[in-house]
Amino acid sequence: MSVVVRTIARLLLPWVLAFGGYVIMHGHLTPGGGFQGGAVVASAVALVVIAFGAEGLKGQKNLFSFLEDLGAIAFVALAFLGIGSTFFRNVLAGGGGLFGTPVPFGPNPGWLNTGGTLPLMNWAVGLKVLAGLGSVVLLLALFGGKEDG
Amino acid sequence: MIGELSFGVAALAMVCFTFASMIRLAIGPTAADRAVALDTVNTLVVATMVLLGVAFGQVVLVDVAIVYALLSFVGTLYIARYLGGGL
Amino acid sequence: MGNFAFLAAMLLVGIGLWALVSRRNLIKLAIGLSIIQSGVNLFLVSLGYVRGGVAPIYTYAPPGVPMVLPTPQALTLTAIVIGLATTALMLAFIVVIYRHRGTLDAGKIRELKG
Amino acid sequence: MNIMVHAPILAIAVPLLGAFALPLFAKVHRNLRDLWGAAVAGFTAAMAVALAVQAFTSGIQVYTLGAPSPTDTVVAGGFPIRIMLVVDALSAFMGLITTVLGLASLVYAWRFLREDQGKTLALTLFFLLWAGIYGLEYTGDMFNFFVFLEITSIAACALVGYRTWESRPPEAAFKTMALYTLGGLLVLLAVGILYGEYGALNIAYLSSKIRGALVDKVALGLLLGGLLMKAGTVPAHMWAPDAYGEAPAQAAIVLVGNTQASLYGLWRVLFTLFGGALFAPQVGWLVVALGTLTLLVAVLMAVIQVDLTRLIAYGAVSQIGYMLLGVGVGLTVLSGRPEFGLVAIRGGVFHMLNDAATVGLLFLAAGAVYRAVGSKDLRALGGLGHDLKWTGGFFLLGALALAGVPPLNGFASKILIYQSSFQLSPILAAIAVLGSILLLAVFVRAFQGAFLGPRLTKAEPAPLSMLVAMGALAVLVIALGLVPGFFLEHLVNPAADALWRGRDLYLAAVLGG
Amino acid sequence: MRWLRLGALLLVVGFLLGTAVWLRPFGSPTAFEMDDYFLKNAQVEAGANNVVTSVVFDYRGFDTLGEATVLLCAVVGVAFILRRVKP
Amino acid sequence: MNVLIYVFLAIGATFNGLGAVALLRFPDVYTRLHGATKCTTFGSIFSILAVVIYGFAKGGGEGGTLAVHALIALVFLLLTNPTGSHALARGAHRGGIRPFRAVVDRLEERK
Amino acid sequence: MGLVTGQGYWTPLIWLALAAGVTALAWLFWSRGRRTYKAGTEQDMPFLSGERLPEGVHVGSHHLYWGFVEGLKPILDRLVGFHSGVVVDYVAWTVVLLAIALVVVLT
Amino acid sequence: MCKAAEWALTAAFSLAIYLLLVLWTGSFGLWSPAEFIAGLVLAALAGLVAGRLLWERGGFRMLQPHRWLLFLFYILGPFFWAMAKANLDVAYRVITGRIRPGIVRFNPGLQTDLGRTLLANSITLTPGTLTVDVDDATGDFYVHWINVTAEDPKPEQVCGAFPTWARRIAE
Amino acid sequence: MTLWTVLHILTLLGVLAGAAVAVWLKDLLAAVIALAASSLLLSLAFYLLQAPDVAIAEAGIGAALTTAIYVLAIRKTRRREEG
Repeated sequence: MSVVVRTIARLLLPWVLAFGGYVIMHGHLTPGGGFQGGAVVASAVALVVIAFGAEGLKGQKNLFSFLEDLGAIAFVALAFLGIGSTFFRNVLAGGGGLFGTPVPFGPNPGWLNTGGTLPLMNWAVGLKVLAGLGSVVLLLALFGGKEDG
Repeated sequence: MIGELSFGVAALAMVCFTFASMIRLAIGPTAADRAVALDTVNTLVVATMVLLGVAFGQVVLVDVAIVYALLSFVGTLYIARYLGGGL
Repeated sequence: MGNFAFLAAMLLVGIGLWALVSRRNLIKLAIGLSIIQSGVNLFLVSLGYVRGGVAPIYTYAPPGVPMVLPTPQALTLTAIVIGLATTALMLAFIVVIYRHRGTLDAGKIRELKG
Repeated sequence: MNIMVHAPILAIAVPLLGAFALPLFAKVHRNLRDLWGAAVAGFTAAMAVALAVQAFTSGIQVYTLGAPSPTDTVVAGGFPIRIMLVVDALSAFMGLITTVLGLASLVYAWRFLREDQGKTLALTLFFLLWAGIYGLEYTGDMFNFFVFLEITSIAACALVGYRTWESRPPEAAFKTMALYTLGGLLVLLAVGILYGEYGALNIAYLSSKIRGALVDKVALGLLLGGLLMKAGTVPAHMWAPDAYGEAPAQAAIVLVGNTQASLYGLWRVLFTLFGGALFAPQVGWLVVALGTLTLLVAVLMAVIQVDLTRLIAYGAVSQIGYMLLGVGVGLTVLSGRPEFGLVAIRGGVFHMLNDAATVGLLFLAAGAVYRAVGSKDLRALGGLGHDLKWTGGFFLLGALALAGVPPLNGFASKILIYQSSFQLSPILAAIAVLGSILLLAVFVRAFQGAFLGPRLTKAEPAPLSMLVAMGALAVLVIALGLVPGFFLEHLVNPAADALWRGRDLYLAAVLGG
Repeated sequence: MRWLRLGALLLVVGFLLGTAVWLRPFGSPTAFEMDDYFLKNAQVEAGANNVVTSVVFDYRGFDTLGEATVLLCAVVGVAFILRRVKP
Repeated sequence: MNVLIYVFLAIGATFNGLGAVALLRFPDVYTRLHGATKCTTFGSIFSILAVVIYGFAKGGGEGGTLAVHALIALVFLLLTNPTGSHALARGAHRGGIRPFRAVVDRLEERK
Repeated sequence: MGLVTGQGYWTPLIWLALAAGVTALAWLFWSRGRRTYKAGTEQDMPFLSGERLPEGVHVGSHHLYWGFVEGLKPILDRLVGFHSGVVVDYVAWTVVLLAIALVVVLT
Repeated sequence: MCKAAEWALTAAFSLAIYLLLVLWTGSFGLWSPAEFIAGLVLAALAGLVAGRLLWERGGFRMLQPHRWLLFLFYILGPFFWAMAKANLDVAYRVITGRIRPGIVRFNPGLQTDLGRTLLANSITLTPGTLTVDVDDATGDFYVHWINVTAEDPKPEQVCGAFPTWARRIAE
Repeated sequence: MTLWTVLHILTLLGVLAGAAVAVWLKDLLAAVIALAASSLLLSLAFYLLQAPDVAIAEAGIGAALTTAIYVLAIRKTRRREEG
């Protein structure tokens, strides 16, 4: 693409990343969450692919698959955290501690350190989704490329 | 304070314009015309979403517009690049 | 006409089915399935709507207003990602089929018949 | 922590975890990956078997995900809000079938898959598919059922496209994928309709609420359409020969398990969700008619096949017809509950087990043939019995069993179906017997064409791990044939009872009281 | 054949539209005790302001696990289908 | 304040409508892009500015969040919209679409 | 070990005993057969409808049941026509199945 | 050294964006420690990812504050005015349908990527002009002009004082 | 017929129109563009149904990523629907 698109893509990249992080991190307070934020960040990958070409990201395929497995394992591990009572039990919520600040009922401005395992799961799913969707775009873009048979 | 309804009326106008753009999307002779119509629809929908965020009285809804403004750009770029024969 | 959202969703499903049975192009097939997916998603979300309700988010929510039902939204969220996954895999198959056959016409891709 | 309490979820979550971690282990070392896979598979199988023992001996197992305790199924007010896994005798029975097929597939895949053809990814997909089938069978929630349906669809289709360097497998995979996606969407639509009417997703709770309005009937129709398609019933069975025929052998037998899980979902919908009696006669007749049509059409198509795996695939589709016939007869007479209805359901359910073992054995043998010769075309094969003695023997055994030759297991379940369907209508029994006879002819032809005659090509015998997998299934086939009463009494009867009059127990286990 | 498939299509779509009409009125659910429970208790039980998130990750977390699995399936499947092999 | 919001909303709606009309009336891709980009961007700026004014006037956490997020949406629009148009025009030209009744086409001459 | 089918009774052991008896009978017949049989002469040539087959030819399986397939040709041709290999047709058949299910359920 | 600087600057940029987003969230708003720590972590990651791409070959020219002020002034002043004129112009042409289109070339003599981008986007949003292509090597601008008055125009004829502004801001 | 109902019906009509156009057009790229527009309006419909989570997901996945992978797939195959 032309210099205009490349420059704008460059400029937009921190915005997209910060906004995707915001969407993931505030998933339990505002609309959004792991999937949506992951999709936003994955579209950053798509942006880089379209603006700078897929060849530059060729070496990152392994990284993406690693991150995806990591996210999936983290998600299952967080689900296993509650197996003392049951699988998927939200053991951290409401009990004090880092993510366990209790929330009163009714409209409120929201605090980041609530929600028990939910923010952590958001992160795990976000990691997984961004790596997964990013690598889908990357794989489709790289298929049939120059060296590829 | 101003009534939220006026924002709703403005949003209604935007949706009507979106509909008008959809006509170009349907009849546009070339794919490029349709892509232009898509771009217009994107912008209009972003404006609609911001206005409706006020009209519904929920600030958290504005986040959707931001995502929208960001991501429709990516779609447009893909279409434009394909039109130009790159990719 | 009261149920216009349900009607629109079902019409979307109908348009998708029409695409499936009347077009003979593989990518059109994928597009038709995407449209059905959209219709089903729209149907699910419409099920949760409560007249005059606000989004089920307590951050800065206007007090004293009913909220729409959250479960259909959660289901739709899942369904959307599933739809994307399906679409991606189908397009990958289409690309591979095109590489082997050089065509996207469903009427010509019939090595497996009988 | 009592591990047995958590057995239902461990049987699903552990293979999922195994699949997630498999690529990471593969990056470290191949042997580590194999070790991890074996450990995960062993643990999963142990959990499934233990769960089955528990379900058969001490009744329905309920596991509520995320609740303070696994048995906290309902909140104050008497309605369930969380996803739960409900394992009754039928689910446990299906779990056993899945376990057998999965283990056989894994052992077979050990040497069947080649490293340079993407073994790690194939194993990952296999574990995902396996876990998905378990989830399909154990879940007690409609939307969760849909999610697992999609998992199995996607994983199965990806596995069907294993041989991407050939032109036929991607085509088969795409066709399967299109139909599976459509079926899944129909199921989702039905789930949406049910949710809209009753505001719930739990099968038991929905079942206690459903009153048979027009909208419910549309939902039932959509569920029937989606699940019958996924099971491979005749007007929409065309994906099955393609997918079975082009999939590698180790994937084909898990696909058999997948199909049977869809059938299980159909039984669950018809007998538990819709209360069985509600629409029983005409829906039962629909299932019977489609089953009869399926077995006839599939067998007739099998007569003219020249591709070995495709021929077996048509045979497998015809077996689906027998299962539909058996359970359909039971469904038709469910409201009156005469004795032969239960016998028919037993026959249908028993046939699922027999079909899994037999068709699995046949597919594995055909896979060994393909590996040895590199061709599946019956016109080019011949005389393989000289080199592949064991494989030929296993193939013959499976063929005879599938055709229902008396001492083997196929006959044991088919006779139940014949006799009970005879009491409903003699024509059904006649068509069923005709189907069996034609099937025998088909498989005689296949065996003669592939294994008998002078030696045409030099074939390399199957390696040990593949023979072990086939041997295990062969032992199962012989055991099921020689002592059918034992299996019937301890495995099939509880499962059939769960269909026949187990709905009240199911509802009581979930909703309490 | 052509008429058969057209007739079947019209029949199915007709039934679906009939369902849409005969379903409960849009905007006023009749059975919502489960959702009511979520709206009342999710904030206290799961500690999240966004009820949808608490449904997605807590009450129906298993669905989300399945969905993540579907995504992994699709990604592994795409990598599997588009992989380079030497037959 | 109220008057300002009304005026801004009216300007925004007018220019957005103008963009839609331009999209329908102009003869070819490039001229349509002219209308679509300029008018809708300008109109959206005013619409969003109305929201921003409303948010700041409302004050408090809610209004502030509204205003800032609307501003961020505006920034994204200003960054992406002309770039998208430029990419589309470039793609269209490379794809072989010639400007309608062009008196001069230097880009074509370059090739 | 056996199983009750509602009208009858089936156990494979009886069948096995019967099979053993038949085998014994067959062996009896075989043992009293012609003594002049010699392996390797033309006596063990395959006999197929009176045709003398050349050595080393395999009767392909697709040649079996030729008459049967010919007789059923109208039906089989129509069935093969249904399995047309076009994915759109398959989807259409699924829709037809769905329509059938809906009609049956709603009656 | 340069890499570390890029990383740090990108991280700071991302942190600023993040804090802008959460300005009024929570009971403490911007100064909630939780938000701040989360923003730091996020910014570090974003810097790691975007740091390589954000900066144009080690040019930290845009860090000088007077350029920001100029940019702000430019956006609010001449640019906004030109944009308003542009819209009236388009309105006029929509109503009358009087157009004389063409693609012209001119060279404003800008060197940096950012300057070219700024000028291109300004041109796109202002009267009667639309950037179609920018030549990477020579810096030629190809502009679709809706009312061609000169076939080989000077930059001033097409876009007024914008090149000067772009040079002042970005070079 | 309140204001919201009118808005809602208009949006849904837009979605239906986009979907119908996507099926109708022979040019696959144009069909994908129409699908993207339909998806965008569907996101607006979700927004009107007070489902911002779903709207974000649909915008992110339907507008950007689905378009991207469709365009990539068309790029690897062909653009015209033959026959």
